[in-house]
Amino acid sequence: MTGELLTIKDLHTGFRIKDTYYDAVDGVSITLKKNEILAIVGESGCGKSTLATSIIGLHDHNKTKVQGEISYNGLNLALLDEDNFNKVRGEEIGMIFQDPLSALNPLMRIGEQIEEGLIYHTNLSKDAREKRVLELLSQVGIPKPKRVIRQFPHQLSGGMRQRVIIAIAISCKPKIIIADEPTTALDVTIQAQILDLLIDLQAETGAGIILITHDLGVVAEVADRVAVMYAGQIIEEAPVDELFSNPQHPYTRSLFNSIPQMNSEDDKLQVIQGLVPSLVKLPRTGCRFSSRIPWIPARAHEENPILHEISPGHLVRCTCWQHFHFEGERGGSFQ
Amino acid sequence: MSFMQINDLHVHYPIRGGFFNAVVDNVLAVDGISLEFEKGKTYGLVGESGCGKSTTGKSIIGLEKVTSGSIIYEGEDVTNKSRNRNSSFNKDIQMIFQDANSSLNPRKRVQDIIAEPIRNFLKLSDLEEKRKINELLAIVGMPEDAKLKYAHEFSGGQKQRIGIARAIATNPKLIIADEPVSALDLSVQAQVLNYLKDIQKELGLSYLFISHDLGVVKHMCDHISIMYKGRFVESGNRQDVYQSPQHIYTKRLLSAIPTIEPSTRESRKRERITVEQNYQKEEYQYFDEDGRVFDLYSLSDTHKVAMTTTNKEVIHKVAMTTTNKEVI
Amino acid sequence: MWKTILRRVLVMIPQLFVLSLLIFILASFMPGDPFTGLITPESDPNRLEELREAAGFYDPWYVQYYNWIVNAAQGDFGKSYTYKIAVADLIGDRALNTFWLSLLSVVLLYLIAIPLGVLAGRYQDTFLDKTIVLYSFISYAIPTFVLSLIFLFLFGYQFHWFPTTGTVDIKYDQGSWGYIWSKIYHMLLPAITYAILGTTGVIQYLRSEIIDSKSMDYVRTARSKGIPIRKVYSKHIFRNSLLPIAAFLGFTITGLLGGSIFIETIFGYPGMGQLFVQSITSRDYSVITALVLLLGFLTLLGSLLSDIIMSIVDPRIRID
Amino acid sequence: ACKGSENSSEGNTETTPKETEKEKEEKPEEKTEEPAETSEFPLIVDNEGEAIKGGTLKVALGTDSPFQGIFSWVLYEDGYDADIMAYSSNAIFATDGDFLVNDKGIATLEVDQANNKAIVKIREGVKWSDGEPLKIEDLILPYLIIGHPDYQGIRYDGDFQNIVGAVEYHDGKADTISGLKKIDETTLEISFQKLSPAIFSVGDGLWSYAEPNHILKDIPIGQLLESDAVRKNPVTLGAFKIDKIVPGESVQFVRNEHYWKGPAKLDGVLLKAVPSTSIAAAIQSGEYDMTAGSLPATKYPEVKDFDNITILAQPELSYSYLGFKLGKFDTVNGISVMDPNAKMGDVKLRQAMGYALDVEQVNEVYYDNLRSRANSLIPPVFKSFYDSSLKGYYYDKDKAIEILDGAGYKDTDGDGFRETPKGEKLEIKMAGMAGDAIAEEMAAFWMQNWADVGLKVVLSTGRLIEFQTFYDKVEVDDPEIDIYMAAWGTGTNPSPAGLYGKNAAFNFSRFTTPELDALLTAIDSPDAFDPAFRANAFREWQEYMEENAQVIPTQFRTAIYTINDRVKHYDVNYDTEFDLNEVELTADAPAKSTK
Amino acid sequence: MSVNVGNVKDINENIISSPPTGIQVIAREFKKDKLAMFSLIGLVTVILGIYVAAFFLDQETLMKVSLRDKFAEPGDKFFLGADQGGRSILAQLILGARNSITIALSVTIITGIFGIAVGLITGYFGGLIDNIFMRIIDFFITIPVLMIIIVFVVIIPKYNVVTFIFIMSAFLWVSTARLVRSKSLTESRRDYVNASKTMGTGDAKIIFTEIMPNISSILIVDMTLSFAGNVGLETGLSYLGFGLPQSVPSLGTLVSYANNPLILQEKWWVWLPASLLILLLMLAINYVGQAIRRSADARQRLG
Ligand SMILES: Nc1ncnc2c1ncn2[C@@H]1O[C@H](COP(=O)(O)OP(=O)(O)OP(=O)(O)O)[C@@H](O)[C@H]1O
Ligand SMILES: Nc1ncnc2c1ncn2[C@@H]1O[C@H](COP(=O)(O)OP(=O)(O)OP(=O)(O)O)[C@@H](O)[C@H]1O
Ligand SMILES: [Mg+2]
Ligand SMILES: [Mg+2]
Repeated sequence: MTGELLTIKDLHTGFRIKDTYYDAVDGVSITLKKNEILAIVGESGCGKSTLATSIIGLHDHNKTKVQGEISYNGLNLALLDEDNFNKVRGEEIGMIFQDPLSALNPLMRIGEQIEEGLIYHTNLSKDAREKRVLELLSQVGIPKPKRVIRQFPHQLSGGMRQRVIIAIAISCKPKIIIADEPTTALDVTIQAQILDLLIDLQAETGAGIILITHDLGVVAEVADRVAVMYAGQIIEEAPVDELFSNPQHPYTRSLFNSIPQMNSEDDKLQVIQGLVPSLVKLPRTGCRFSSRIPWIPARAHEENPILHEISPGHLVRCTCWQHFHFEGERGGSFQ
Repeated sequence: MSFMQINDLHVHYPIRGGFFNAVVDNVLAVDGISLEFEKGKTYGLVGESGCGKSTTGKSIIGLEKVTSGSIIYEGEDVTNKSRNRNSSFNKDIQMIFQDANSSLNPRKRVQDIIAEPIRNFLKLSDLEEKRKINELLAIVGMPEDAKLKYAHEFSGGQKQRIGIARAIATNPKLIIADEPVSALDLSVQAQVLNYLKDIQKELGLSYLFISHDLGVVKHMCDHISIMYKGRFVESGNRQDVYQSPQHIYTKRLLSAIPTIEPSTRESRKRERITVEQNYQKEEYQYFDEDGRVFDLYSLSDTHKVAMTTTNKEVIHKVAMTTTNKEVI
Repeated sequence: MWKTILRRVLVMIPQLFVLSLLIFILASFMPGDPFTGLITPESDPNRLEELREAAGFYDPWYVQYYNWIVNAAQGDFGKSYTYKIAVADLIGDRALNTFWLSLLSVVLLYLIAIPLGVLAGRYQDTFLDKTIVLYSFISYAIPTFVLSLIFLFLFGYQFHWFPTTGTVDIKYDQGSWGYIWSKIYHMLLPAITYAILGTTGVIQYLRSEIIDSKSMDYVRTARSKGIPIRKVYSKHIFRNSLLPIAAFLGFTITGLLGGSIFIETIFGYPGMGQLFVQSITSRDYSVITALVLLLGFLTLLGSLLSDIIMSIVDPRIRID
Repeated sequence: ACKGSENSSEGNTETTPKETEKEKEEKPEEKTEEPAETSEFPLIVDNEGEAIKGGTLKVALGTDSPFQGIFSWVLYEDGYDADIMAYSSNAIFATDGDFLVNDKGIATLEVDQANNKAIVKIREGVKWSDGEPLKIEDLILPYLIIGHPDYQGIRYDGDFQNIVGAVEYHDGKADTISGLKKIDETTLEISFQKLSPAIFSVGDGLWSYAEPNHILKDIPIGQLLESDAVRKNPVTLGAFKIDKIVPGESVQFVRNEHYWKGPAKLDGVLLKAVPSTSIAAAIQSGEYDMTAGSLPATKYPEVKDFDNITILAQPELSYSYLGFKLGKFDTVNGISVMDPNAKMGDVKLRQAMGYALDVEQVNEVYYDNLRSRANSLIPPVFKSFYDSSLKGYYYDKDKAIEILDGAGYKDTDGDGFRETPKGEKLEIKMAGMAGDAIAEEMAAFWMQNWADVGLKVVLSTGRLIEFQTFYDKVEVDDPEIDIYMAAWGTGTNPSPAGLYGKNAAFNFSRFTTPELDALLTAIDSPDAFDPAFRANAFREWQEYMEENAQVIPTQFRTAIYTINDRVKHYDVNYDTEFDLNEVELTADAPAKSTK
Repeated sequence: MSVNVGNVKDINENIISSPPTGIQVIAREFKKDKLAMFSLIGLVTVILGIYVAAFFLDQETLMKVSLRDKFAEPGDKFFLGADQGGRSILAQLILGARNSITIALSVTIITGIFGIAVGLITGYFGGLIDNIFMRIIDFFITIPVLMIIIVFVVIIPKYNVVTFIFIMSAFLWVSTARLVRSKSLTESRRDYVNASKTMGTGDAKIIFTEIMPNISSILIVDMTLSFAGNVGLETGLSYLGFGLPQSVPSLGTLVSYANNPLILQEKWWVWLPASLLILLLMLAINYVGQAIRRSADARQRLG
């Protein structure tokens, strides 16, 4: 496909714990296209942030091992050294972080912090850089940008700070933006504004956005395509409409059922039994979700679950989806 | 009949400064709210961060000093009463905290955590105490062997359930739940919410359910109050608030909630923008010069909304005439 | 800001008042007095009594205190019994000596400690880090006077690298460049010793600050901008880690002033610490009282200075 | 006593007990043979080599605190200042080996015993260091300063009041001291209330220094102490004059071209304060030619091996002693009152304690015999007064035991310590002075010595007492103190009246008897102008003191001086006429020790 | 509202089964850090050894001076030589270490107890109590401690180990109190304290059974460091001549012999062993303290 910006193939990212590496991202393959917002959802600890930091190379090299292929523009980012990565980072890939309170250097003025990336990735003059900073600030919807560039982070509200962080991420017009839970720390009204801003920005710049979140509502608002992660793997991937109207993997379906629906008067919410296994105890073979749906017989699972394309663009891991039913309900029959 | 009333509650935090570190100003964290609790009902408190939700909850249970207003429990004024083991109020009002992690003493075993209120409020023998603990663990769906573990050995949801077990140990009438699920993942959140509902049914509890997630509140609550800068802008039952929001702030809040229907996102965005524009335009009518919310007036038995500049005058006139009449 | 400073200064007054009362009472409990030191078979005991009487040593302590505080409030701290000059003049010179010594020590201390702390923090848990930490522990553990004496004998008397006593070479005229250099040169050895002994705190603090800063979110943000790692260190990590230390400057200086007793005694450097020990032995009450007060005042000033620096370097803290 | 030669009273951690005398002006005649050990050290040094022209003598002042810098003989209090002023001395009298004024100085003394008058005549042509001639007014001025109501020093004392008219002047009733009379441009007559033989060693109120009237006359007495004329550029009569001062640290002297004995050969003297801990290293590394004043005896082991110096030694005018508290001072009447029941009241006990002390071993081990066992309360330097025939108390353990046994001190309860003859427990509390580098060891050793003869001695307050506190306690007859170890400097006038008389506040033992008072009076009586009478009076007194043992002398002291090998000639003899203007150097820099 | 609470911690918590800041964590930290382990074992052995050995030594006889043995070199008669008074250095080293450690330990414990109590109470209650104590602490901060201690040493008539300990303690509790207060302040705002309050647990119980155990690591670190500091202070005061009397052996007195250049240069056996002992003690304490500190801070933990 021509629109592909970023192709990740069989990515493994492992953390060293007591001298062994445990993969927090365990064989993820996914592509990001131009003009697209790709949402990655999943529970806490499933490896979303690890995936993001692997792409942008911000992991701790002493404790982390990244294997596989992250190809961007003919480069395998997974093999890039620090210096070369710095040419990609910021310039080609921008990142937006979760916590706007701590993601800005408290001792630097807003203007400086935005300008920093420009110094290294452009050869704009000082004046030109300042113009660009002002432009960026108004682009992300900050009123009175002239004043804001002289202010310090603590003088801004959470929403404003998140906008500044977005401005930093897009300062060099990157082709890819990775947003790791950009709105989790914000109030709903502000969240809505920030999400709208992201959509507008994308429409303008045509960048591909990877949006990491655990909030399906957010996904529904902005994403074009969704990948659902569980225990380091992608277990389902589909265009957003398809996924929301036709979720297939037992995990995805359970998630949907556990949302307190705005308009459902249901007394009971669906609960997923058991716990997300910790990184060290993660089963490395078989269907990783099987322990949490024990009523589905083992033979319904694949031995080495792979992603099956069940309709164009809709991928589901493991065959268990075909036999899944909620506990207590009657399920489909085995073929 | 309500068993507890909160009348015109104010909680102010002093801001110190100036020459001898004197109190120069106050943060009006809670600025005149009233609430009534009935048996077996859940009361929701929603609002943006910093609007005073937690302060409300904490001052009701006595963790914050009430500046003015009163808390009447079963006819008795319990405002700012120092907490002690013997008062029935203290036994009957319990709390679940937002951060399950920090609300459990990391140095204590689960059984000691749960036993704390039992030892303080109920005079039980060791055996009875043990039985009670087992019983409580069973109610929140935890295995018995959890007793000997430490809090950090549990997942977030389990921790929250331990917190719940502790809160219900003394058979309270009201539990103040301060964002009990906002730190939890979806599926775990579902678990906890289910337990809360089950227990309520079983024990006939009331909840003051504090949250910023309108979806959760809607799922849980019978009566909902929307809070803004220490005051209520609107309160009513589920229907009132979600179907016919009156105050501009409520409308804005509702419009901002994402739904899980991707197909409607375009229209919702448009709607959101209109609401926002309206908000910018009409804001002044809903708040006084200091940005303070006006007093509430009743739309129906259940539904109360903060006044606007226009209807404030109307009502004021009405009040004037009625009092005048009486005088005459 | 000026208001806050003014307020802090005003709050100091009662504190210093209590301190002065305390030290005054303590001093009056000290056995002996400045005239005991004049006992010789040739001295006339009656004359000593007369002098004691005249100095007011037989008044009740509160009368003495009243007289003292009234004068002190007007800037007159009495006369040194040993040096026969106004306490203010005596201490003024010594305090200045100590101040310059402390200042030079602080400069050297930071020159040594900052690179070491930064390296240790940046290369955490490496051999380099461990060596630096070991060094810092040793410099903490070694008794001040042992190191001082060794340095003095080695670099002073053995190698003749540094002058061994005094503050300045007599051959220079006051105010000339040679004079200034000579002063610095005389301070150098004690200052180096002092600096080496004092580095522990700064190294440890800086090291853990840097380790903390490294994992801060804003560092991640900075790195995500794609700027070179050395820039990330210099503009984000170092700067943010150094600021709290810069803010400690006030405290550090007063800390050094207070700890100057050992160094000054060993290096024969006429400063406050040495004066104090000497005044204690000669029961020079007026000097003892004034010195304790001065140091108390400087401590307060140091903490005020620290707060001011803090509010200047850290935009989050504003004193208004 | 001679007030001009004030002893060192600095209260610091200096290692010699504080009341030790530091005498330097007087360099009298031939030295005594006793004690023998001192003779191992020379008094004079001559070094080989061609003298260089000029040169600067480098002097280290061993002190742990900056010197005070009061360069005036009437005002200074600190011995270090005296050490410094020695290089630019204002003394007008010269004295002989018995510390008696002779005619070798600027001024001569004539005593008119019958009329209680002294006549002081000055040489003609003597000039101050600024070229102004020395006048009689310059001799009168110091009296007017000391007697002045604004004068705050200690020299306005009983002796001074002996001058006719001094009290009236001090009380403001007179404009001047009536007893001082300028006879002519070179003669001053001084009238005293009474005279004693001490007048010959510049006692009885006679003052031995001149002050430059032409400089000081315009400065109010109350402000003298702060004046530049005292602190910065004093005008002097000595071989050198002060050129430059870094306060508290160093002094640079240059040759006084107007010196009456002729200009010095050296260009000048550079004196620096050096901490006592590093003084030995400083001497070793050749930074200095000598020390100002003597080197503490405890430093001797540190310097004895250096091969760049010659060590000179000179007996000190002081003695250490063991005192016994036998009464209290009645402050109302100003007299000592003996307590018949005093714990140390038994003279046998006191004597035994004296014999029990192995001072000899301490002297040998710690002082390299720079201190010797004292047999008398008069240092041997005072050849005519010192009674060398006295046996004194020497180490004899058996004798001590014998005396104690005989006096009825027996160990009745078997704890190893003797009880009193009445059978009561005997615990003797000793006050010792802290400060000396070996004070602790010595105190411990003394107590062991006594324990060896069965006496239990413990430290008052449980530890050695620091100088100020020590005298504070001893002075007020603290009940915690039964015995005390201290030292006295005698000054040049060894008259003991001020230390052992009935109404002497410094009679710390509080021992007093009519016999003693009679003996003391005899020493200073008009009869004593007869040297033989006086010598005899001293002798009798010494014997009486030995007998009663209320104070037992323990050590005589020797002062040592280290002179660098480049100093051509130096002399610490009391009686030769060596003067600083003769000093020459043989090299540009002091020699270094190879050890 | 963060969903993700300390990833690294999660891992730890799932592996072990003990309170996350308890003794076990400290123990684990020591197992990981060989140097700290070695230091701890060394420290315990040395201290125990010193106390046991000192128990069998008789201070009075050992402190008997024997002039002829002045500065005897290490050898047969005296294993580590003798000092100026001809007393065995080895015996003095043992007794001195015992005395110094006892002093430092007593001061640490006294200041610890007082400082911790004050800090906990003021931090927990806040308000008026806090205000009063903060004023007192503010005042103490103005006091130049070293100087005042010296003044006290001069004043106290009966000056011995006990009074020395009390003088030092009187001025050294402040920093502990300050530290504990700030920790107690943050800890008191944590929800488990609130929870205990709402459940009717008494204030004293909350302070001492809930808050204190939770800041125990910091307390231990503070105590180890103040122990090290107190050893240093004792040594320094002895050097200046305001420490213990020489007849009471202490490390400080031994080291202060170095003040005499002759001893410093030629009689190394007098001062060097004590200096080395101090050095090693301090090093060990610091390494132990460092390990404990790491265990209190999840970010820096090794294991
Ligand atoms: N630096 C690290 N060292 C060791 N393990 C780590 C590290 N960072 C993360 N992990 C583990 O890797 C797994 C994936 O973590 P990650 O942060 O990617 O999850 P996430 O999906 O982003 O969760 P959240 O929604 O909470 O942010 C988790 O089990 C986590 O505990
Ligand atoms: N101890 C305090 N001192 C001063 N101000 C306080 C204190 N506690 C809370 N406040 C202020 O009171 C206001 C209400 O705080 P509160 O914690 O009740 O808000 P909230 O609605 O619970 O917010 P959140 O959703 O963030 O929990 C806030 O502005 C807060 O800054
Ligand atoms: Mg994450
Ligand atoms: Mg809250």
